Amino acid sequence: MAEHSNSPVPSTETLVDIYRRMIRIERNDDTIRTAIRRGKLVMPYYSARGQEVIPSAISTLLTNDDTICTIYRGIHDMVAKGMPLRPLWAEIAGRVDGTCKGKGGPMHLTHPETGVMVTTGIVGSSMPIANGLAWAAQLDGSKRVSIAYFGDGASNIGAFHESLNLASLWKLPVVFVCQNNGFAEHTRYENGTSVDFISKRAIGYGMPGYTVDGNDPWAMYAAAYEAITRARDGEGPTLLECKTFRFLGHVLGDDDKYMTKEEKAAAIADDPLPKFRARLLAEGHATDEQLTKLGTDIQAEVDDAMAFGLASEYPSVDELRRDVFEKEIAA
Amino acid sequence: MAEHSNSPVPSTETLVDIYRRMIRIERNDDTIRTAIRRGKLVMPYYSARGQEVIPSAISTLLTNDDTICTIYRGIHDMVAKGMPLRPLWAEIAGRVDGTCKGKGGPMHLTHPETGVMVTTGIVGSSMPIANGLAWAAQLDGSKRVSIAYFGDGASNIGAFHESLNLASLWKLPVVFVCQNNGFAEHTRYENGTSVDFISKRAIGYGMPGYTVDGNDPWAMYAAAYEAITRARDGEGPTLLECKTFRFLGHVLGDDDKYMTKEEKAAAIADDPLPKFRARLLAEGHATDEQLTKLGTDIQAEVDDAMAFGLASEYPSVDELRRDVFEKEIAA
Amino acid sequence: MRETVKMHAFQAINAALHEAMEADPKVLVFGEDIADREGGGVTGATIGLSTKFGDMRVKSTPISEQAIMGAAIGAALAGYKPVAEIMLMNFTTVCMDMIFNHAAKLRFMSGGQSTVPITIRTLTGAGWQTAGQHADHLEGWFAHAAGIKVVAPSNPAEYKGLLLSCIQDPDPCIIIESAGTLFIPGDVPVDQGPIPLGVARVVQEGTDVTIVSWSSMVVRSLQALPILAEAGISVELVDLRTVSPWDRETVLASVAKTGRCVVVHEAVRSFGPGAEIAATVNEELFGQLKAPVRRLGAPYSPVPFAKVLEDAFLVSVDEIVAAVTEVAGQG
Amino acid sequence: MRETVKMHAFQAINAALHEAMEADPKVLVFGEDIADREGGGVTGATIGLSTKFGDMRVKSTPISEQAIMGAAIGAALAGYKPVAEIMLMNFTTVCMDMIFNHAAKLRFMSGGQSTVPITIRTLTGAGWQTAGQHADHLEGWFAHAAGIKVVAPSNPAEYKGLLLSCIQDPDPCIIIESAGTLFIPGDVPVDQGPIPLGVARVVQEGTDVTIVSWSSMVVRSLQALPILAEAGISVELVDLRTVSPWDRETVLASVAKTGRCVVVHEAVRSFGPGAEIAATVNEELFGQLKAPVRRLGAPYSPVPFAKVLEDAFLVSVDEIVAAVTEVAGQG
Ligand SMILES: Cc1ncc(C[n+]2csc(CCOP(=O)(O)OP(=O)(O)O)c2C)c(N)n1
Ligand SMILES: Cc1ncc(C[n+]2csc(CCOP(=O)(O)OP(=O)(O)O)c2C)c(N)n1
Ligand SMILES: [Mg+2]
Ligand SMILES: [Mg+2]
Repeated sequence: MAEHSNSPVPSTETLVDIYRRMIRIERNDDTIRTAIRRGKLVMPYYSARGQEVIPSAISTLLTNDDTICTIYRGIHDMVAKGMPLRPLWAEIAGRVDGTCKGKGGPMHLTHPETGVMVTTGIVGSSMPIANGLAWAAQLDGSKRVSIAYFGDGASNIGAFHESLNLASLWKLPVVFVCQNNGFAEHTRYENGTSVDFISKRAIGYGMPGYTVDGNDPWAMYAAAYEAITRARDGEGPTLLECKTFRFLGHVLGDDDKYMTKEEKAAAIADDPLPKFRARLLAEGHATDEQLTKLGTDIQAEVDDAMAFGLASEYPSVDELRRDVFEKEIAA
Repeated sequence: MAEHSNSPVPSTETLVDIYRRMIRIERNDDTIRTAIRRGKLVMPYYSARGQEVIPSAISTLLTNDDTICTIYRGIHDMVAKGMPLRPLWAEIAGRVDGTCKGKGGPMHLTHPETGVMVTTGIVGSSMPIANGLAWAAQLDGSKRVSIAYFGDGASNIGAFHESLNLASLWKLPVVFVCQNNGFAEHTRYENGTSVDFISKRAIGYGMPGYTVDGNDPWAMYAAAYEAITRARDGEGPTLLECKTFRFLGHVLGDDDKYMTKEEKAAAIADDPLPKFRARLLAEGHATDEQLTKLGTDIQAEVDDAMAFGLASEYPSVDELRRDVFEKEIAA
Repeated sequence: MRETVKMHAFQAINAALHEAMEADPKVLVFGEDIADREGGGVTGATIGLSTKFGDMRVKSTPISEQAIMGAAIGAALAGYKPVAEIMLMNFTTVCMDMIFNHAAKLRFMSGGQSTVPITIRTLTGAGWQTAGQHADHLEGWFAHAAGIKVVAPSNPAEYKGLLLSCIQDPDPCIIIESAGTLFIPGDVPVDQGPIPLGVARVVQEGTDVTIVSWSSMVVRSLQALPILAEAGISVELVDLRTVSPWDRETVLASVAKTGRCVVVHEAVRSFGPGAEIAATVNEELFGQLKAPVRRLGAPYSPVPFAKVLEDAFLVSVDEIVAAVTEVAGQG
Repeated sequence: MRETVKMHAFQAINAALHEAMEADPKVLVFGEDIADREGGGVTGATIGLSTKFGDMRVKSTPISEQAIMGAAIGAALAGYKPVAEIMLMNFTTVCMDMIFNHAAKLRFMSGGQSTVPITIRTLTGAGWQTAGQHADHLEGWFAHAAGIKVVAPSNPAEYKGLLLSCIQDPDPCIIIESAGTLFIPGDVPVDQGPIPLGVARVVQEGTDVTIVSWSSMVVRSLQALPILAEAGISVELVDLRTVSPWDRETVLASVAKTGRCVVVHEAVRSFGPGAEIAATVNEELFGQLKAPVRRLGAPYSPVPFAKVLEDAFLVSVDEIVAAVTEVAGQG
């Protein structure tokens, strides 16, 4: 996006853009899982399959100057944000051409060029840092926006509270995006969270808070539009609680015993991707051919990235002495 | 109190009891300050002068089995709870007859016999521990209540959030008592706290929350009555925000430059102690003679405690090796 | 001969928890995802407990480590023996105040009035490519904190015996479950009872070089033993088991005999726990050593993701062999 | 001769902050109560900054240490040089995740894409009877954490020079302001510029015994020097200044010359930072030492309240004299 959109109703172009980002997330996720199954990748993998709409809708409203801080379950956020797939793949394969030279891995992918500033493995820790990036935007007098992605479980940790309070006090241009997939590892929402809607917690910070259907691109876009515009206009932060579901459990290999077969089946039957596709076609935003080609092109891009990543060299063990400080540590 | 009261309207007996606790706090505070000024005590002192009503009203509803966790500014809470003054004085004088053998000092006074379980110097840290005591009460099948005292500034730290969420989820018999004196060290309420009423934060935990005039014994008693009854009845926690003012700044010697002379003067003019006394007399709950005698008796108790504390021995340096673990550390 | 059963560390831990809960109704177990409803813990260590002992004594918690530790401390103050799980050792950094400023100090600060007999179970260790924020060995921090015992078992029988002792201990204990020790089945005596804390185990007697180690590096040292034996070097391997308070007598007696010492741990070498042991051995056995005390530990670097780097990060069997061989050739 | 001005440490710190903010518009200063509206910090170290540089670059914060550190990290990622105050070192325990898992590791985990050039100013040290939770010297923890520099000045000129270097440094630094160093006025050169990190200062040359120390214990060592000189012992006093990375060359060269070494620090001796120095000296100078390396530090105990205990807790001048004298008599 070059110019900032000025309507909470997504245009056809925007809708297709959202769809493209979603497909890119989904194809990438699927290919990662296949690579893991085939033993080509070895890593703990927290799939976000099912949560594609949230960052895709949001990212159409962002530029590379806008920043995100995300979490272990965040590759969808990065892909939506526009992180290039080749260095992403090299990173998750632990290779030297990875964004982080193979040192960070899937839980710590970063790519400042596209605004992917921090990926954390610590629940809740995306939020305090997102505030700092927002403060910098404010200091720079820029209209940059900072997005903090986190889960529903993370809304119960102290860092959430401190971050929302500070952001509201300082009117920071940050959007707190809670991807509420109903579970924190194996713990159901209601067994960890004492309030029916996380968005209600915004009241405690004098901040607007909304609960949105995170699987509905129109609703997500409208909510994100409002929150991001508010932030850009210097009016301060917003808390968005985006309801969704993760189809593949907490971590790849998860046995899902802690949920009922029915609720999982129902969620998957409601998969936002085919649903969105159908509606795009029905409303005439795109043709079947177009969307199919889009999928094929993206699969090619993902395949290329995988090939690139898996062909990249392993890092030299000297890397343990580099990037600890700016100056290399003595051997 | 032997029997639990069954009315939110304090009886004459209760009102005089509240007053007695308040005078005990005030006489003790005044005597400590004099002792510090005269060089008889050396310690950082966080006076709670002005905040007497809050713990006094609450404590009339508690027994020794009920527990409190309080903070550096908490001697008023302990005195209200019934902690004996002799070992209190010996402790703040750093003597071996102190509740903590002189090892804890004024910021870490404890006295489990009267339910004073933890005094912390870390902002916010009374709350998570109060939950544990409440959980124990629940496990014991007892009707014990756990009180967490803390300040307005403490409502902005992570521990607050985690504690209220857990307490609500587990329906713990705890009352979160925020003594909102309008300042956190030198920072005004509105420069640290993003919401107009801290009690609103209770909404985020599905918990009742009330803002009370913490200087009004009737209002405080009624609010405490409701919260404590709720806790005893197994209905879970309550957040009470009790508005008050600390007359002597953050720490003794504080220059108060961060507040206006007018607001301080107005607060002091509204001193809850003489006001309460006047109303007790006006409404015929006590005679001037009675209340005067009460004050004199309490001053005698405080003087005795001071004499005891200052006459107590200094601890032996061997104490550094004791109470680190149950077993004494080797020399 | 004692009857034994072959099991993994988590089975041994599970057995210890079952026995401890059975033997003492005051024992509580809680932490994120640990109840059967949530699958009995990410590692399965707590499977069956909530079903057997009920959901009052065995509780899954929100992602709120400060609240978890506070609940443990408060319950302990009221006479319970809580076993709290902090899922990974890196997450102790979000509740370090509760552990360091409160659990470890309350006995001392209260002059012995309060005891905090909690056990913190926590998982860590490199080897699973969980990268920078999930694998640190922080026993050195806790060993430097007065008032908490630090336990680091190396095989299933030791896990059972040491955990039983931690739970019974009248003081706070942190017990480390390290990746490198967890998937090697071991023989656990059917009647395996508590193993005393603070007492090292001489795994193998020898005369040339003493290896002092614990946790995952005992496993690697054991792998080095046959190679060293083949090279004609007689090694005495001491498994410290308890890092703090550590068994100076056993270590010093061993090194007094061999005159040579290599300390091996997984933690970062620099300012690591091995320094205390090396410094003490040098102080106590000055002039009796045939070679300088060697320390092996991780390089000064965060834990890296790429397998090749993670392998290089961990002390290898080869490095142990090389260090011991070098030392054996000296003096 | 350089022109000097006599000042206290906080004046030197204040001067450094003024100069750094003047020189580089990217320097930010924030923390609890640090703006002029709140009195310029509890110690006065930040007086005048907000008035001079405005309330965007100089900000008082809520009591939210995680939010403070997060704001620092985020702003640093966006090119700022934040100087964040964590009022007391014990409060690093409520934001240790931000410091340890994020600030210290982001450069490495991002493969060098991100830098976190923050400075953490923090106060600590026994001597003020602030007891168990306000006086710990935790430099050993931070020194053991790869990716953060640990600085501990001992006099006003060094405070100025080292703080200037911390601010300019491309990596995170924590600088410790210790009670025992703060109220001794010192001569600060008018043109005092940055003092390089990682370089020790030989305070006094000598031939018999090397004392290695930093922070408050340099002050006490200085007091021991005339007594030792009178006893005919020639002491070389090395002020480490930077605890990590420490200046091995200077220390080893000194001990190579004297053959005797006493390490003195305020932190608890057990598993303390002195162990690293002692262990390294022993490793590197094995066979060249005339006496075992001695370590002086606090006993294994929380900081006590009673003056008599607090005095005994701290290493005394007498203890330094005794240890140096004993070592001088050996070999
Ligand atoms: C401080 C902390 N505690 C615990 C964990 C372990 N953990 C990793 S993910 C997770 C669940 C998080 O749930 P949620 O915030 O809902 O995000 P989701 O995984 O559902 O996207 C937990 C408990 C952690 N990483 N950090
Ligand atoms: C975690 C932590 N941060 C900072 C401090 C320093 N500090 C001590 S008291 C205080 C102000 C607390 O204000 P409030 O909670 O309103 O309580 P009050 O002192 O007004 O009773 C601060 C910042 C601390 N003790 N702990
Ligand atoms: Mg979730
Ligand atoms: Mg206050």
